[in-house]
Amino acid sequence: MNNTTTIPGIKKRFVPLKIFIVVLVFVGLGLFPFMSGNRFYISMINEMMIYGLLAMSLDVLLGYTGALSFMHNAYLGISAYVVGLFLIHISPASLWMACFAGIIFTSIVALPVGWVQVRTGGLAFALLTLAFGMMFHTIVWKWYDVTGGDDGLMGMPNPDITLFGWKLGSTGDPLAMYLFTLVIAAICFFLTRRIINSPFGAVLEAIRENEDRASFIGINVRRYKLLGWMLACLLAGISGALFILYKGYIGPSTMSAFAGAGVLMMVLLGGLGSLWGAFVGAAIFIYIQDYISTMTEHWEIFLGLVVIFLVLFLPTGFVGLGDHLKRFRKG
Amino acid sequence: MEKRNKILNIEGIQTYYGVSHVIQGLSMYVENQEAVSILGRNGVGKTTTLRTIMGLTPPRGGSIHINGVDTTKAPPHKISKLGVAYVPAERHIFPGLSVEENLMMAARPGKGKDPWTLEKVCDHFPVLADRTKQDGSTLSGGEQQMLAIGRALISNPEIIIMDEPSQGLSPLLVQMITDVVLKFCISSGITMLIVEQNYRMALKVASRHYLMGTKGKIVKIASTKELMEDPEIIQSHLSV
Amino acid sequence: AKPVKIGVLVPLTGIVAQGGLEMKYGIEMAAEEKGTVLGRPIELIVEDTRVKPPVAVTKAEKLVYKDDCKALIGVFSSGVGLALSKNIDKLNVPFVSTHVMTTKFYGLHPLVFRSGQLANDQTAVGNVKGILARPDLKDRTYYVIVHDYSWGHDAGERFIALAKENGIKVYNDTYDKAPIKTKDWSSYISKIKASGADGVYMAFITNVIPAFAKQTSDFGLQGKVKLVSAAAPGPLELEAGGEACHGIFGASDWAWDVDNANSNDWEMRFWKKFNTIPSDAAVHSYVGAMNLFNAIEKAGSTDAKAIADALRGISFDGPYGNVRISAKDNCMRNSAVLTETMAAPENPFGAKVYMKVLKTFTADELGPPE
Amino acid sequence: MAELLYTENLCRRFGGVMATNKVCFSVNDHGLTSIIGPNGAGKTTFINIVTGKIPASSGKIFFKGNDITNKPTHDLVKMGICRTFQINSIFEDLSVFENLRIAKQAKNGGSLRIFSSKQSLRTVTEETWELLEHLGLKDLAIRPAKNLAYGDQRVLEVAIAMAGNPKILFLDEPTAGMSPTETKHISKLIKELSKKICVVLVEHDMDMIMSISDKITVLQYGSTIAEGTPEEIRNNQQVREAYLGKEE
Amino acid sequence: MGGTIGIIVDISLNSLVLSGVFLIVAIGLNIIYGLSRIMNMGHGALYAVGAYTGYTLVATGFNYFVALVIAPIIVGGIGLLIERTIIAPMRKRSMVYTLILTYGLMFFLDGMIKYVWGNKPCFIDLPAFMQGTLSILGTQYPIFRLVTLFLIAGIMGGLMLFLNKTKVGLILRASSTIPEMVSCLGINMSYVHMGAFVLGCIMAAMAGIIAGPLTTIDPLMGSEMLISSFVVIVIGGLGSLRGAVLAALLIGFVQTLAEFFITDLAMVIVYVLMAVILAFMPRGILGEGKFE
Ligand SMILES: Nc1ncnc2c1ncn2[C@@H]1O[C@H](COP(=O)(O)OP(=O)(O)OP(=O)(O)O)[C@@H](O)[C@H]1O
Ligand SMILES: Nc1ncnc2c1ncn2[C@@H]1O[C@H](COP(=O)(O)OP(=O)(O)OP(=O)(O)O)[C@@H](O)[C@H]1O
Ligand SMILES: [Mg+2]
Ligand SMILES: [Mg+2]
Repeated sequence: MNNTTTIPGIKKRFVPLKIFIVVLVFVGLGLFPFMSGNRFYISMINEMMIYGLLAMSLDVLLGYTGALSFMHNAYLGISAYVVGLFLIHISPASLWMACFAGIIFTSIVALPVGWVQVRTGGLAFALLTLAFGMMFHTIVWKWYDVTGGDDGLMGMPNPDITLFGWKLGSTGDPLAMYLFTLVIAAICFFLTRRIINSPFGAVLEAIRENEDRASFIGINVRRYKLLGWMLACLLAGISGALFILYKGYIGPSTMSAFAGAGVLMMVLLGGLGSLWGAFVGAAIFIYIQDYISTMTEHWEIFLGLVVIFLVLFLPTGFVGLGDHLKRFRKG
Repeated sequence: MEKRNKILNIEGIQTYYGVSHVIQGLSMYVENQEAVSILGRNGVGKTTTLRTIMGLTPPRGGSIHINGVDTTKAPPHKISKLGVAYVPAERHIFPGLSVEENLMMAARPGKGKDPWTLEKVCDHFPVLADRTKQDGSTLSGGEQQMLAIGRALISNPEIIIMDEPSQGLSPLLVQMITDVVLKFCISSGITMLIVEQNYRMALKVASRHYLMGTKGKIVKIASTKELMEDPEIIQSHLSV
Repeated sequence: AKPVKIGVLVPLTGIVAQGGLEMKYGIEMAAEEKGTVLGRPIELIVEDTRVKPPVAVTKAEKLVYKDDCKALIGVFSSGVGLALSKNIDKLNVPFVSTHVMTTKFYGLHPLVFRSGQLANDQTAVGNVKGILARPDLKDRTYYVIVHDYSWGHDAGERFIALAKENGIKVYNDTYDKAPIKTKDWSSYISKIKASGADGVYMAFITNVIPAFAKQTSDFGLQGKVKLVSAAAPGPLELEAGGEACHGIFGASDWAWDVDNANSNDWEMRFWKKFNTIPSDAAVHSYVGAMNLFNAIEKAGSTDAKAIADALRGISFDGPYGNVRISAKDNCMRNSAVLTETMAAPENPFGAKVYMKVLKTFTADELGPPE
Repeated sequence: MAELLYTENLCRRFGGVMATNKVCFSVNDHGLTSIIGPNGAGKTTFINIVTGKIPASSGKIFFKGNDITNKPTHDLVKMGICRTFQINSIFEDLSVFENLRIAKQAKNGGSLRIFSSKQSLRTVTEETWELLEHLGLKDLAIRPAKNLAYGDQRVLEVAIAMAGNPKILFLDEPTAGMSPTETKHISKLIKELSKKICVVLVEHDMDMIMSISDKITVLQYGSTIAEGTPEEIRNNQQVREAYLGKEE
Repeated sequence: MGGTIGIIVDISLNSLVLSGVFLIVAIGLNIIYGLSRIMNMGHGALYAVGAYTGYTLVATGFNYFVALVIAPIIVGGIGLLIERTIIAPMRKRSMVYTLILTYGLMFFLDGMIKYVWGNKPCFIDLPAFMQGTLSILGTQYPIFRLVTLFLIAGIMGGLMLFLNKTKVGLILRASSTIPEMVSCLGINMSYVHMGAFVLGCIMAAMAGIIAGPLTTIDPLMGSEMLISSFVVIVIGGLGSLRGAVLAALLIGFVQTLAEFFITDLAMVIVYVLMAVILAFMPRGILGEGKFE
């Protein structure tokens, strides 16, 4: 992640350890449902992974293109709707086709906002995303005939998860869904890591550092920023597909602007700029929110206090302790 | 001649940017109504020294006294109130404020019989007088420099510290600013500490010179006379 | 003995938090009065749904999988209710909704029940009958405005259809849909003024009704334009609105003005316990909870299917009088009252505005036929 | 010999001010042309227009005979028109190496490879090291750019522009704020560079300008008031009045 | 009831009132942002706190106009406390953290409101002379809404005078650009930040009390106003006060008209308008916005 000290020819020595830990966590998570039968925790971890994926894509967006978005959950929602609609109306068994359609459609819908993003950026864009989020929320809410309005999308079938003829199980089966989510999240994680260390990632980093200069070394800044945006929205699309397959339901409230701020909070809790931190952040946030809201009806007070406390005293997030901070954006 | 005292006295300051130790034990002083320059290569810590004096990057060790007051840990606005005015290298003209407003931001009543006022600044810098309503940030580099100096003067300071006032100015303007500095500041009894790359200008303005080596170490203190007589001094102390 | 755990899902934050709180009170009161089922204490575990379906589903999973709740009760909005129903196979516990008004709940799922507030079709019948019975209301033209979510749409549609059948004039067949967040109703009021309608049929979330009434009164329309409501206004909000809220007409399942021994007794118990004006949300949640507890007792076990079977056809003699959950479609056949808000007589709750009962409907009058 | 780049009556207006006024300027494919002029004469503005940072109000710019007026910056850079800024513009949080590597990469292509590693662009890496070596920045390679001393940052600023293998390089006051020693170092560098490519230099340091320029253009109030060799300019009365002042 | 002219009057006045409330909330937000580069997500909640405080004061017997003065002072005090305890330590940190911090603040304040005042909506009782309606060109318009218009105009006028005729205005504009230099001119930036935050909170509270009688006071009033005021300040250009005035008028009118004529899609229209404006005028309608 920390490119500032990358010297060609000198291998980063801590890499094998990191990979080892990541693989260990992966295997541990894979074995978890076989050790604990409690479906609540399986369900909760499943949700953490889905939101972790979403948070990771937001982390890429924030850390690499400098776009602060309060509406990232809207793309999760859009993808979920498309996947759901595809399965309900077009082909109840074509899981992969549905996911593909959802992800592609999400990227297309992401284009116009991305277009605005590359022209505004910064805080103005951040505030705008709140309103854009509300816009998508309102549209989904209003488009009764297609989306089911605030009732949400009903009647999702449970297709089988199959790959090259091999069948994992139905999406209605929590265990199969859990394993499916785990594998997809892991693949996305490694691919994203790969991407940010690629020449393409380097370009995004340069743009984040100094847009003006980037264009004066011959980078088409707007194009790359748009590509970065689309990439992040595509990842959000994947998380959306997982979301609806797992919940069997999607409604407008998942897309509200204030839920979007929650995703941002996950990123910061985990530590900005470290991809796996996003997963940790999502896990912590979901757990804390669930825990506090079960404890007291005045959970908002305590959640607020926890957030304030964490921002004040854990500036680099849980995994970023000691790590140097990626700056959100140059002034 | 009135008795001269050390209006600015720095002892063994240690300044850091984060973990990098930039000034490692710098001591220097400026006497009342004296003009002193700091000369040195890029990155030795001249700007940092000025910022430290101004309270913008407070030192972690050592002490600074201005007019006998300990300002080591004082914030910039307290230091400014002690009569220190700062002309940063970047000039820092407030964009969106007109020339007049830029000056008014700093204006402070003076004690002497002929204090600096808006009129007086405009008298001395006719270029500014023509442009009082113009947005300060659209002035050309040289005009901005004059505005920055004017802004320092209008607060009727006892000490002005200037960072590279000649940077980026055309030869004509360098001459003009040298004249202004020479004529107005020194003659009106303002103490000056000036950082310059343009040694010719520094020699014209200041009477005593600190030659700074890496990490803010003073490698030589010399008077203008010494340097004039032996230009090799600078060469030998400031090149690698 | 090990307690029987019941999961209570109510909104405690968000726009309907007040209603959610009252529901919680009703259910708590029922649990306390019932005390035990199957010789085991009843333990309620309350979770906040935030009126968000995904949150509600997650909370339901937590209640069932982690806390081992044997049944779910509560739920305010149709969206939440439907989302839970969608997941009920997975959860495999009976779910008694006490506040959902959508007609989609009829015969939705063997484990899903509705016992509580009037459903939209029932309210519409009550309101239309009520309007027809009043000479001063019968000939008015009604402007229909609803909160923009599925309950509102459903309520608006049902009223318009029924009104037309019965010759009541409706100004706008395509009723106005106001966002739930609407605080400033001035644009809508201007629209009503411009339309020349002299009646408004409104399907608003209960605690917003007084706000709307107050603003129409600010614009000098009180009395000139009659407000007919598809749901009972929240009693606390009515108090806050004061005189500006006089004259709201509408059918609902209960009001504390209902005068029978069961009801009067219940009111006082509620008042003593919570020191807050008893509302219909509290009553129907109370009744729903009682139905559930009685069904568990009747089933003799906490098995999901057994409880569901017991719930079908169960009846309860409470503040409403005797009401029954239909064995045919799992939904309650309610009795109802037609009310109008006005200055309250002397009363133990210190209320200044109350819903005066004008007429009572039996369950059979409102339908739907079994 | 055909001109590499020339402008025809280039104008730029800011409100009521003509910052650039009918400038006709031309350079050949190598050599060092300097632009001097009083503060606010429009030097930076001129560079900004030619390098595509701001659009021209009127007039045309030709590069190798093609009209390039108001083309986007990144296209101009790809053609070989690079620049430095009066105020440092570098990738502050990146290492010196990465600063140059990314510039090389942008030049050489391969930026759209999203699944391979940065190190896979071999030639980019090699060329970056060569450049670092050439400019004496090798020792600073892994330092974050923002921690460099000002002078080194100025060198880096030039280096980033050079990484794009420019055919024409615009330098906006590269030595501003530099000590005389470093100024000497960088002017040697510039002179060397100008033997291979076309360099356009904006400076206020007359000693430097006069000693290394092949040709000098003088701007005032946005217009060209003189053009010629250093010797001609030094003796031009108008230039002396407007810019140089009385020589001591 | 009321002819076409009456409808036009109705709509215009409704729009002005709505714009006015947007404006005062947005200006408060803009002042804090302009001076301290802090975007306060808790601003909406403070607006709600202001409204509730006003309600409590009126309910305990104070005159509405007295409450209009006292409640902002109380909320200003709360703002001071917030600034000193959690905002000040964040000053050096990047924007994104203050956004999240104040997001937490919003949760906290929203929760506190429910804890203190409960979930039920409240209404502010107005003095007798403000009740009733006035007949204007054939339409009955509530008197207090007209009074509200004058109040808003008064507050804005006072604020503009304060900012333009005192050095405070200069400091405000200068601090938003180069705070370091401002402190070198002898101005205590810490006080400036504090003052800005408190002033912003006072504006939020005033807006709350003004909006109270217009609408209902409920725990959610803040979050919706927050988004509207974000739209206003972004369309007006971040940090631009003149822009905010124009944007507030624009949004107020568009929203009211849309609610009147195409009720169903009113909010979608507002958001689309915003997107279109921003796409073509990224610095807001006056082009004065700051990029951060
Ligand atoms: N914000 C900063 N963070 C970290 N290091 C810094 C920072 N600013 C300056 N430095 C380092 O501190 C040292 C001294 O810098 P300073 O700006 O004081 O030098 P200077 O003598 O004024 O140089 P110049 O003549 O180039 O202006 C340099 O090595 C520089 O790299
Ligand atoms: N964005 C702008 N808006 C308005 N005026 C501008 C703008 N940019 C430049 N100017 C004006 O255009 C003129 C030319 O400015 P320019 O920066 O090109 O001068 P310069 O020759 O580079 O001066 P210097 O030697 O001081 O850098 C100046 O009068 C300046 O005030
Ligand atoms: Mg310096
Ligand atoms: Mg220039």
